[in-house]
Amino acid sequence: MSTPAVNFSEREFVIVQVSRLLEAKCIYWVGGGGEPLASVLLAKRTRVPELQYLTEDGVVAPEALVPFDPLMTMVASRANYRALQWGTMNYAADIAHLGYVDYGILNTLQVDRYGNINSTVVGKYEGGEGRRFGGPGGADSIAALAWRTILITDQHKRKFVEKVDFISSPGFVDGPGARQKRGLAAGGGPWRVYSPWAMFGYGQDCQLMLQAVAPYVTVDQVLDEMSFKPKMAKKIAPLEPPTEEELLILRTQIDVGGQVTDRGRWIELKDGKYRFAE
Amino acid sequence: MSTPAVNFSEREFVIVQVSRLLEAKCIYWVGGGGEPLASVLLAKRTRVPELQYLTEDGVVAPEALVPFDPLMTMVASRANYRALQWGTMNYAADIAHLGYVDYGILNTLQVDRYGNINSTVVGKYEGGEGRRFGGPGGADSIAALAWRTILITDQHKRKFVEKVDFISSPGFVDGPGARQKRGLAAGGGPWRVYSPWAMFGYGQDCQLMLQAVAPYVTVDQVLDEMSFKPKMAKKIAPLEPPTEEELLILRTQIDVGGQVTDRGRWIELKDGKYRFAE
Amino acid sequence: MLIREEGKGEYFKVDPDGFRAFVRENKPRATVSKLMSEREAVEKFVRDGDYLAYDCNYFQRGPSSLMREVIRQRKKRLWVCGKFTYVACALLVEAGCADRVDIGFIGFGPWISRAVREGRCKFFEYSNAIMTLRLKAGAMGVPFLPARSFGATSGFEYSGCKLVTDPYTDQPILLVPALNPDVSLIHVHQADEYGNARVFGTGIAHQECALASKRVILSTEEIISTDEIRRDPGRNSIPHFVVDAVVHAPFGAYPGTVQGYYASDPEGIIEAMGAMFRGDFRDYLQKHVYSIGSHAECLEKLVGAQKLADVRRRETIREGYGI
Amino acid sequence: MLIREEGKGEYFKVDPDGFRAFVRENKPRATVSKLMSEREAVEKFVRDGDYLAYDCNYFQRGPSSLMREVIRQRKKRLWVCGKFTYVACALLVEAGCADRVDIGFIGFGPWISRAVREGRCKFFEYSNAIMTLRLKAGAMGVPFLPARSFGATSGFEYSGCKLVTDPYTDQPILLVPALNPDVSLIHVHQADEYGNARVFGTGIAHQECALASKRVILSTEEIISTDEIRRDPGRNSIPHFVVDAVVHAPFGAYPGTVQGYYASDPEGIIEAMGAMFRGDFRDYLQKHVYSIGSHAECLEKLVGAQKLADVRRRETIREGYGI
Repeated sequence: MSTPAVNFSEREFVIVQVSRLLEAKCIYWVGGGGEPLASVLLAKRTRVPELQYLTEDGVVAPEALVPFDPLMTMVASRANYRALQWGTMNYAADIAHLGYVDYGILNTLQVDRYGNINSTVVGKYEGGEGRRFGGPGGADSIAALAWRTILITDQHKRKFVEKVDFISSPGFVDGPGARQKRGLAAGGGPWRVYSPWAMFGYGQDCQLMLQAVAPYVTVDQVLDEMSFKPKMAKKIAPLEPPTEEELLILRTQIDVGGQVTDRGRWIELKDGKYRFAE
Repeated sequence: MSTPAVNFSEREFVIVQVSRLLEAKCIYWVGGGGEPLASVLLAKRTRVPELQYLTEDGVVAPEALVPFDPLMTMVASRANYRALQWGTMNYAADIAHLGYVDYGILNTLQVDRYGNINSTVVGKYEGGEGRRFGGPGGADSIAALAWRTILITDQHKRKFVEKVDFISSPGFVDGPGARQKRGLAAGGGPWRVYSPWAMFGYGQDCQLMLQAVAPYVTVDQVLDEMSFKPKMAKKIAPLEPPTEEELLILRTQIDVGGQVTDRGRWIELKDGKYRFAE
Repeated sequence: MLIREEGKGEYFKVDPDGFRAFVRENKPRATVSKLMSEREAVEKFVRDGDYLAYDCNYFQRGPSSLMREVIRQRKKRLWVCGKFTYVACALLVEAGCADRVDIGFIGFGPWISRAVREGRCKFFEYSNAIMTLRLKAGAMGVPFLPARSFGATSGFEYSGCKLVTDPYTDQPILLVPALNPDVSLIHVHQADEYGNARVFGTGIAHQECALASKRVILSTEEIISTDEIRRDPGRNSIPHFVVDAVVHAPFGAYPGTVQGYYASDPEGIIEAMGAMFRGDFRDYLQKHVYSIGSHAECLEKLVGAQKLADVRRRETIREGYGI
Repeated sequence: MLIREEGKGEYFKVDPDGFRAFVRENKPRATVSKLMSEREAVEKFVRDGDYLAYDCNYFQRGPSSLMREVIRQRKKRLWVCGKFTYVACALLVEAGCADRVDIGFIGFGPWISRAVREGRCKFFEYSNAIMTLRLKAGAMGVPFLPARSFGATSGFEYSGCKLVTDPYTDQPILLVPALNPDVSLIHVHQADEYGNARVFGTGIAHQECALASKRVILSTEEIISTDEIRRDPGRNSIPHFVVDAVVHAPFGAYPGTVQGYYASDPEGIIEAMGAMFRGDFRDYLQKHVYSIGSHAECLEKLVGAQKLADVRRRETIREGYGI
């Protein structure tokens, strides 16, 4: 029942990785759409049907009817189907303030050594010279209020930077204790960063630490696609490839149109090894 | 259609007076039961069926089914029947904070020269020596947040005092400007005090002013039942007696068991004059 | 934002981080059945010395059967949130269960002054809406909320409120301390076995109370399926993960009313109010609490099928109550 | 309660007393019919220079037809509450209607940097939940609310928030300034002619937005009777007295969805998103706004009966939407 896949995209890989972390005994606050929501929906359809999540519009533990129409991941009937409760954005924030959100799952434009998230501007903020993006959306609340955050991004030098150009949503800011000094609750903060090539955690010093890599890249390749050198775990583990079963569900039930997964490079299993397809 | 009544109680008199003030173009926040609610219900059944009021449990503009079971003036189906909205206590407070409550209608144990309301203790607060009552309930919010308050109490020396033993709900505190210094909104404050014998207003100096008396008492009788001398209006007007029509509705539809009205003395019309019945 | 004045009343500790840590360690997120008897729920979740809140009151959609169970188990040193209430605080203080009460409105009578003089109970002064605002602050996970009332009262001096200078308008404004009760008792119309719950009609602060409290005991008129809960999510105001115990308690608000389900019992209300105004609850407690083992026994022996049918029959209004 | 740090962003004036005075003078309490056309509503209640908020967005139960009317009437110098939104802010800025935007999340693209460089628009930084919290403060009639997020961001520096010392815990805490928009646009499922309204499904901040705003224009899928409103008061979240105009606008959220009523139109959404990513709304505005006189004409000429039937048919879920 668990056949390693022979062909998958980078996005599919990362969605599968995150989906495997998710547990029935936790509550997740999921960023609006994209890989975070796909991970959750995949986990619900593979291992943990009872998985509970919130989104920004205050939906509590829906049994979403996939697939969705484009962008219809919130305030939409299929996304919110058969929820335990329908609330509002302030209600979702209340639940998170109270400590009920175990994990937040987010994607981002840029992340830095301390796990700070930039979704506002690449380049200089003032004067409109940088390239401007849409702002934190719900991510600031998730990053501040969930006990742990799981971040998803791509493996590129411009995405893993020493210091983000703008902190849209907080990681550990600039080190231990910094969150509380700026008014955030005790505890909480970044926990994992997933890219299609690697998985990172954080040490006691609140700094990003490489912990595992995908079977189709080397540690050096990962480090080459970072603007800074992260801390390294004592042992770098391998990430397990997706299974055919996981991909089938992802492709046929969740991301049918390929809106989320059909980006990035493709990987194939050839001669017993995973490598980028040509 | 408007026959002066020949026989009524002091309570009936005051309820009728207050009910005659009420207008369709205003929103009222009504203290929980007693004369305030009876006045509102009477106004709805006589002159202004479209009258809108709130109570503390967040009911908006109900079409209450009278009479009620004892104490069942809030969080009860007859009291809340066919409301425009069912809310909660914090919702009622929000509406009032925003300035939508034109008038609050309250009753009280004690009132003083500046319209401060005591419903907590008669006598000394500390040590339990005074006679203790139930606290402000919703009256503090009403007195602070309605644009104007209408207060109902009995005409007794111990009820009209120079300075209340305890400010449970604020009037003008100790004069112009005092409310704002203590964090209350601009404007607002006491507007009328009704007893079964008299009607008072307030001058620019925020002090109680006798404006009208009931047809069965003299100004001196009223002043005798006050612990301080109020300001006097230039002309003391007479209060009009209830009509038979008003009393019929009050007695047969609203206060059928006499729980609210069957206290105080009775007044009769004899030889063309109103006087206390023996 | 200078502090201009502060009340001198003792107040229950404001500790949003402590609440979060408690939630993280102790509140089960998984959907597990929490159905249990009122005895078990109160044994497990109400502890001596707790700050206890209840929604509504002994006469109006309140957790009356749970309150009787708290008294039956002779809980001690409770600090009670006494808002919008007639006899509940009197019962808890006179039965020796509570020794501190935050007052919004409580049913009065000779018992209060006696309790103060005898040192059996301390009272702290607020108002109904200020107490529900304190619960709202607790339910939002923040340490305080501002309000534009209460600052000009004597109660302020005996409260935990503060008057500060608003940094946005430079005007004085009141802050109320968040209230996160140790335990709350809430009676609802419908709940599933996990604690997802519905309340119909107006309310005082059921959602705030549920979210703000460390432990939550629900009693419910009806147990409904989770399937039914999921069919109309807009009706649900309490999510399962804040709830610790679900007690199936038909007529759980007796002698009070549950809007749309049954009317109050005027006799039962007059009996309780009479005891309060006389200042002597001994007979009332003996008859309604100590001589009875459970709510079911109370309904069976004291109330009887006839009266239950009667209070149901007298509640003629069904519109808007989801039935 | 010392101020530790303050954002340097300009923010819309915090003035709870001014709001109260406005309400007292200008908001009709009586139940008077407020039914009018979208043209009349926008002419009367949206003014150049206003702070404008809308609930949800152009694709999800938002007041899309009202937004097009605002653009059609070429309103100027609007300051917009840009939370949880894809194309709405881009449309308003690019059409020359808005020159300031408070950002939670807005659909991005080349238009933003261009608008900044050309001095056509200023952006102030918040997050979605911080913006809805600002509306909640406005809806509670208080000058600020505390929150435990946002303090540790760069956005804080470009916002109107302040970091103060909490007088209860002595820890740093964020304050957000209340937001009381001059006008808000809200699309609902059902309303009566006076403005008593119902929204089904999840929401962003419709109630907060309605209560917080000086003037409120509702558009509604259905006009229902006040009798129906009174039959299920627990479903009603907006009271008539906060509402100034009620516009009957079936498919008013088109090309977006209204949960339980109709699905979104993917083509219409892709058309708008495409314009945004290209950074050129001229054709879109010409076709969907300027060449069309009204929402009815838009449905008739641009959308057509076939597509309307289609989006209704594709919305297969009815459970929980009161139908």
